[in-house]
Amino acid sequence: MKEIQRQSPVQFKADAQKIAMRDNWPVVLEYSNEGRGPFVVDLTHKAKWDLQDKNLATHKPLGLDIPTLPGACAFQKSVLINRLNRTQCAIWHLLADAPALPGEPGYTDVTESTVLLALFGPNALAIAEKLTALDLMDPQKQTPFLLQGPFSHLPCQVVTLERGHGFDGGLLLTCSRGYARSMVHAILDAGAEFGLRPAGEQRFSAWASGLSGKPGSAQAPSVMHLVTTRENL
Amino acid sequence: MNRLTKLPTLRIDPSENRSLQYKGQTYQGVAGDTVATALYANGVRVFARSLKYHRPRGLYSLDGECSNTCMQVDDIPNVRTENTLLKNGMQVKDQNVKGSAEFDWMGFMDKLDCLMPAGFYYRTMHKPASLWPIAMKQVRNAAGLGKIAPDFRMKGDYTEIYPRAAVCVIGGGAAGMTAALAAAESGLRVVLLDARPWLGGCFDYRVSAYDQEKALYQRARELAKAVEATPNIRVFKHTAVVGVYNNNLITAFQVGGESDSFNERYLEIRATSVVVATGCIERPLLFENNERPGIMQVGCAHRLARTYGLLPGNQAVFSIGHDLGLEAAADLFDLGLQIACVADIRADGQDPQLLLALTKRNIPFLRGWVACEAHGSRQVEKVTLSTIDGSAKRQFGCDLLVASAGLTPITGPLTLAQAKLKYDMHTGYFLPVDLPAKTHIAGRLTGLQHALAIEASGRLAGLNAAADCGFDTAKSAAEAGQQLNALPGPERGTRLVSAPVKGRKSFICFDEDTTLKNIKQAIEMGFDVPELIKRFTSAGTGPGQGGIPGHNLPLLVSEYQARTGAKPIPTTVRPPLVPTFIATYAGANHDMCKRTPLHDLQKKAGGVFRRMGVWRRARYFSEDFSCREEILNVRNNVGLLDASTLGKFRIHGPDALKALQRVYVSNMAKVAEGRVKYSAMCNDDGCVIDDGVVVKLAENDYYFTTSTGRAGETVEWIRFHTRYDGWDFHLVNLTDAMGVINISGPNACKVLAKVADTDLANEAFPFSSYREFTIRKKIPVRAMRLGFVGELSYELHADASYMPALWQIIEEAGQEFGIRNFGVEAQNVLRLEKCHIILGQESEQRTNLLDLGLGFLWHRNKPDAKTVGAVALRQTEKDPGRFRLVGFKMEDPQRPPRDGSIIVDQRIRGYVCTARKSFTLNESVGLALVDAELAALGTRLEIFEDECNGKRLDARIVPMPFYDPQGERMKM
Amino acid sequence: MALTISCPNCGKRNGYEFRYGGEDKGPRPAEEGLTPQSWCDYVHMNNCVAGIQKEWWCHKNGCGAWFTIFRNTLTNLEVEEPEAKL
Amino acid sequence: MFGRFKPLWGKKPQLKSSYDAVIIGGGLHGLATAYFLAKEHGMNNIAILEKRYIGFGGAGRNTAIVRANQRTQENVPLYKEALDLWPILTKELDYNLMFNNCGNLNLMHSEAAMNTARMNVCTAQFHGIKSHLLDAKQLKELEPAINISPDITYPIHGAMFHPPGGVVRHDAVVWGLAKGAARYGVHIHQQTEATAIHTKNGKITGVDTNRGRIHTPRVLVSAGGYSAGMINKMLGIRLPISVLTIQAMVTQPLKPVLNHVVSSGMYHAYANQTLKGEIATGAHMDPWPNYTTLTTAHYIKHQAEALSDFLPFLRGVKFMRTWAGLADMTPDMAPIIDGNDPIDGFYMNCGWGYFGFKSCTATGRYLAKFMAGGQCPDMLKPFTLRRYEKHRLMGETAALVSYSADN
Repeated sequence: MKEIQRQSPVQFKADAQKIAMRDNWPVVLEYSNEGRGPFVVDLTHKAKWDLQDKNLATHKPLGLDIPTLPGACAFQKSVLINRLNRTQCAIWHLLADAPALPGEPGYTDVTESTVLLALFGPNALAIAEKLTALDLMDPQKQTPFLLQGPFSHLPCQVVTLERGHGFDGGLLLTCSRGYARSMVHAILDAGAEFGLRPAGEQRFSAWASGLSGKPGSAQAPSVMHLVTTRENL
Repeated sequence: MNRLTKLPTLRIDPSENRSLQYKGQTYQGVAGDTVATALYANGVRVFARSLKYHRPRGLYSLDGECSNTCMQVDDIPNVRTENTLLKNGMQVKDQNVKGSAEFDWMGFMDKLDCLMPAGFYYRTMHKPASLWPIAMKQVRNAAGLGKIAPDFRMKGDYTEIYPRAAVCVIGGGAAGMTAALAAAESGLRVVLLDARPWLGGCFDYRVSAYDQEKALYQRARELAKAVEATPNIRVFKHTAVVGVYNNNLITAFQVGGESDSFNERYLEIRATSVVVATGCIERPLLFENNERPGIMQVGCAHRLARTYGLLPGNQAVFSIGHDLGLEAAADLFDLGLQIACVADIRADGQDPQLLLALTKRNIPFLRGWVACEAHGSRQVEKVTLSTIDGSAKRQFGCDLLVASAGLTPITGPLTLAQAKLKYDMHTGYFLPVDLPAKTHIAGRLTGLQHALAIEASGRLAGLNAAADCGFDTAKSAAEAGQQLNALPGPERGTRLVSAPVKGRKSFICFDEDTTLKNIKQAIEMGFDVPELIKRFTSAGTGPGQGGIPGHNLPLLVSEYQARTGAKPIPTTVRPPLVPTFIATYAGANHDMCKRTPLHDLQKKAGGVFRRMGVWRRARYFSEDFSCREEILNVRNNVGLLDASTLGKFRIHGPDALKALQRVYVSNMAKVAEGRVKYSAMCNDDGCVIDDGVVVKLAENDYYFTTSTGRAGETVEWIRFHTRYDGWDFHLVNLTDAMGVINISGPNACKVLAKVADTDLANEAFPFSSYREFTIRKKIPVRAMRLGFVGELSYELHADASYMPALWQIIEEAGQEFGIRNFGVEAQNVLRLEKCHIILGQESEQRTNLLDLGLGFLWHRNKPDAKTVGAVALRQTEKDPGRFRLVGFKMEDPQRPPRDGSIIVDQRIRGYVCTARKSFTLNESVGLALVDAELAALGTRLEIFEDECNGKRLDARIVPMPFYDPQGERMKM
Repeated sequence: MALTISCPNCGKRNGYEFRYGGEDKGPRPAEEGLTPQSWCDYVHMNNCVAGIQKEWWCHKNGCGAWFTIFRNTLTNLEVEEPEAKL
Repeated sequence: MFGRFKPLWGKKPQLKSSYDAVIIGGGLHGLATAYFLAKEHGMNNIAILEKRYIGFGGAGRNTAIVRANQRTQENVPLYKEALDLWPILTKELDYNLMFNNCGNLNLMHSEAAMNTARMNVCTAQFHGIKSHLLDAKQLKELEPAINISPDITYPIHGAMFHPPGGVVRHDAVVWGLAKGAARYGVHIHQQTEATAIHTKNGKITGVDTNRGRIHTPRVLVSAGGYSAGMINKMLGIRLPISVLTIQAMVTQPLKPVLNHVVSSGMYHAYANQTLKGEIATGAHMDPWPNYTTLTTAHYIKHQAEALSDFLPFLRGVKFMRTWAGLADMTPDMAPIIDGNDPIDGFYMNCGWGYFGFKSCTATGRYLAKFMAGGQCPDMLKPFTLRRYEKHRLMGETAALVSYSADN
């Protein structure tokens, strides 16, 4: 009988050139004819953890600090930590295999809850502008930063990882896994005019590893003001 | 027609041809032409016929403020050809005509105006009553301008973008461009929008001097160059603003050029600050036959020549009320137009330079005169001019009458932004008295006419807008303010609306054929506010969006009511400011729906899919929608159902149990590890909103499921009902993370035993228990023994990514036991036989837990939990006047009633929730909600089905469940 | 109108990202002593204020938080304080 | 033929210091109640107080759609009577209300929806009202513009067809009723705002207006979306109402192309062609209370997206104008019509949500009976306010009620 494999909800119509098997995930490392960008990469297989605790500050996942303000992100070593609210953060293992889920009850493995897509390269942010009113290019925020809101009508977590010249740059995006096909269709449709093509994990790693370790943004002045003035959450 | 091909102001490229088809002929235009200018170049003067009177209509303005040049282009109706760029091969047709625009058989309607005073249709055609249906048909056919086919499909690409801006400038004339440049000095993101395909506004076509070195058009091009060279200014040309909403949300649409990837695209811009620099349009002059082809506004005539290289006529008369009219007369004269006379409404106040220019050219000039009647049937041939008081008259032959009463600012964006407008006696404009927060105005809109003042006002507005975004521009703004104050201020405007006429054929609204006389009639009938007059006479409700009557109507009403001292009150402007294609508003319009991890496998297996909530699910697995084979296979062998859409959640944290006690009606403290607890959630009326199972994973750590429809709202629901409590618990939505396979039927255990790495014996894994194990040593699953369909049944929850593999493993293992898929409908029948309810099917808004017979789930002794719904349940417990859920059998076993049929005696006593022919029982059975007094066992029910022709179906209430009443099969 | 709502986590956003959760009516009353009238009053009845009211919102398409704001129902604008000038 | 142009609802009346009844709100329900009070009960010493001008509120901002295929037997007879009244009133008022009984098509997007609709259909047929289900093919034959392709967000499975329904010119109803009421002597006071309602010993005694005090033993508040706030403010009675904005829009005028009122619950949209040729469309509400009557960018786009799917020819048509009105929603989508409880002489008629237009004539007629005799007619009894504390919601919508208004 066939080997047991996992399957991503994203199936690009492109020729996979190189595939690696990782924890039963067939991971496409490279597609033929990926072009010069912009690129869209399926990262659904990347491990994602949800951490919720009233006292989030007492946690140091993998020894890393959790950013303190909602909307702030920290991309350190191979891990991106996004602060979601007062009691919750998301931990995405972007560049290396994840270790076992920590035993504390606050952690949940949510790898399979969402589809994770990277959209980057020339005009990547112009593609996003066709799909969301979220300000992914907010000049008052330092990359990486997180926005939780609608993207192509669906509630998403969107992280601007890089903002380059004009509309160049890149972002990560998650939405409910069941929407994967609709979301990918919408992104490819919006990106067609810019030559958007699917790319393999290698392309993502090459881009993202250049960004890891940069100082994370802690400045989100408008948000900070609100957090300190509101009692209800 | 010969083009003026050498003018430096042209926006056409005479060297590049474009052609269109009209009336079976090919007409040649050039690149940059609009459809209407191309037709005009070919001698077309009558473009359309009017709505009611079928009067001939021609080119009047060039910005689409009326329906005069609306035509059918490429099967699309009501296209404003005067500002639609010509593309090669366009198919153009005239509309609302019998015959053609030139020769319309319906032209006689123009003589019938006495039969059609204001609101005539409310007073006619209803007597006798039998007349109305016939008359209505005629009314329908007569109404409407363009024609569209019901199977029409729009071609091309329509898309959308959501640009962000610190400052959004509306209007790309000199003021707007200056404002954009000033705002951009701070490095802010600036967006500049202009409705025309180029920047430049009213400077663009004018050759008058800007300063000693340059003409106005040169200055406009200079500014445009500076704007386009500024990287933080984003320019959207050919982009009309359609909506302005509070907190500075601007919507607009952009028309794609020949090299754009889109035909049109919708823009939604959230800006911090807004500058409105939309300039002015002309205020139409009212006189008899004021809309005859050959009559046009000043800007139209001027731009036809300067922008499109078309001399608008041969012999002209001007009847104008502002200096732009004088300027145009002199310039058009120089370009070759003969001018019989220029009549100016104003008694004084003209720019002496311009008067001198007319004198130099020997153009006769009449001060305080106005056009009072145009003559000629299809085109103007002669004009009667009179003094303002009508005391003297003169006639002039002409083929062009340039007519304009004055200017009126384009305040649409401001009124949409909630600015209050007030009539300003000096300019004669409706001007904002209170600007909304972070909104600024600049340019001609404010009454300024002097070029330098226009620019200075733009700069000031731009700097103030930057200040809204947090930049300190106080110093430069003060300087700009001083500069502006030193320049000439707003100019005096004209107030005259109509020439001294009775107004039977003086049209205040071209689109709706509303005359001066109609307005007077409406006022006499008690409609004394402009807004009511608008409703009663339709003035301003046509495709021109009130562009023609917008200013004149309130002036006229106040003039007519002068004795009451009424001030002119502007009518309401509504979005979209410019008519906009539904295709454009719709944009990309992607269908966003959820698919389960097993979608493709089920599709391959012949699944017939239906949209259910946010999901697409396989409802059937054959074309036999009774699902006989699917059902019997579950009862006799084993079936496989994709139940991945179930809501799935983890709740953890010190107060997790408290939260569950709040929302679930049962005592959740009793959930034991390794067991599955079925319970329900109610709303505060006691109505059941959800049911599902809860599993305890550890202390204050639970896994629970919800129905498919509730999954999206569950987190929100639990947080809402605990929002005042400050409890410490956390929710994780795992709905999409886990797929669910339901394997049901007498052979279920045998199939699963082949692949599961655990002991499935009844003692090891009994009914209603929960286990975790692996499949084939690799796939971890959470398994529950449940019995929704009434058979031995396992529900396997596993990582979504493993679902296809898991499905195939089980399918393969089950082959020898006759395994096959079943869909949602088969499940529906199976559970019906078992009388297991589906919320929303066996319940509705009025159905509470007790009505459904689920009272056993309710734990009444936890008042401290303040369980949602408990109070209402207690209060309704003894109410006899409620519905009850009952099971029934049909007297005719072959004939189930259709779902939704009602149960009646003299009145309606309930309805059938679900009923089916049961292949298992060879009976027709169903569940119904009926008045409690009918709910006793054995009661006969009369069922009233649709199209029953008076024949009722008979049923009898029987014990539930119908199938396997002892529940042995689930537990075997 | 384009309502914006300030989410304590995400900042000012388009109102359509949120779900309105009703007038602020205070904590759930204790069950003891409730009459059908008093319970109905808590569950169903509204003040329908033409002016500023305190109300609940959920950032359903964003972070999912429930929170309260003050809003003027006559202008649809969020206001800082209940006493703010109209 | 038309004679002189005279004021339609008479010359401006003087505000008297005493009336037998005062009706607050010069909308459809207020005008209809006054008309029937005067015509059928001989009560013509009546004042209508209208803050703006008659028809300013919901009367001028509604779908103009009429139908009688409601869901429950408590509602159906009332709407049926209202539907039957249009031609009668046209004659009685000698004013063409332009009733176009083109029929209503309610699109169904699944088997389950067809079953839910069957309950409405059966209820209608049981009451002798024409209504039946169509499958997709029959639907397409009846209304060729509808897209029955399976490749849209909510593929169309069939429809509920209600032939006697249609569209009535709403402005004409306002003006016609005003004309009729004025003819019987009713005083219509425009630009007159009620500022307080006075009671003594549990009885109504009078109304304050910006033009002076009126003594009266009877007050009806039928001020549409403004009712609930007003009743709370003036009398301290809270109602289970949320006041939301509902938007509508029209396209440019077209020659006849759409022959029925077409609506879809899934798409939250209806569309019909007016006699002027415009396609009028709209449907759901902005789900937060407000009194702005402002339109939103979100909504017009949503509407375009929906129409693009089920009436795709409209993609080639342009939206021309959009506006908003108030809808006072109750949790069970049925109105509150009550009187003499808890204040003698105080009547209210509100909470109509988006059904206020279709029902106005019959409701006005029964309410007139109520106010003239003091006894609630059987037809109106189910609409009592007390149904909420008895947990007996009307079930006019099958959907489950939760905490907010948009569920």
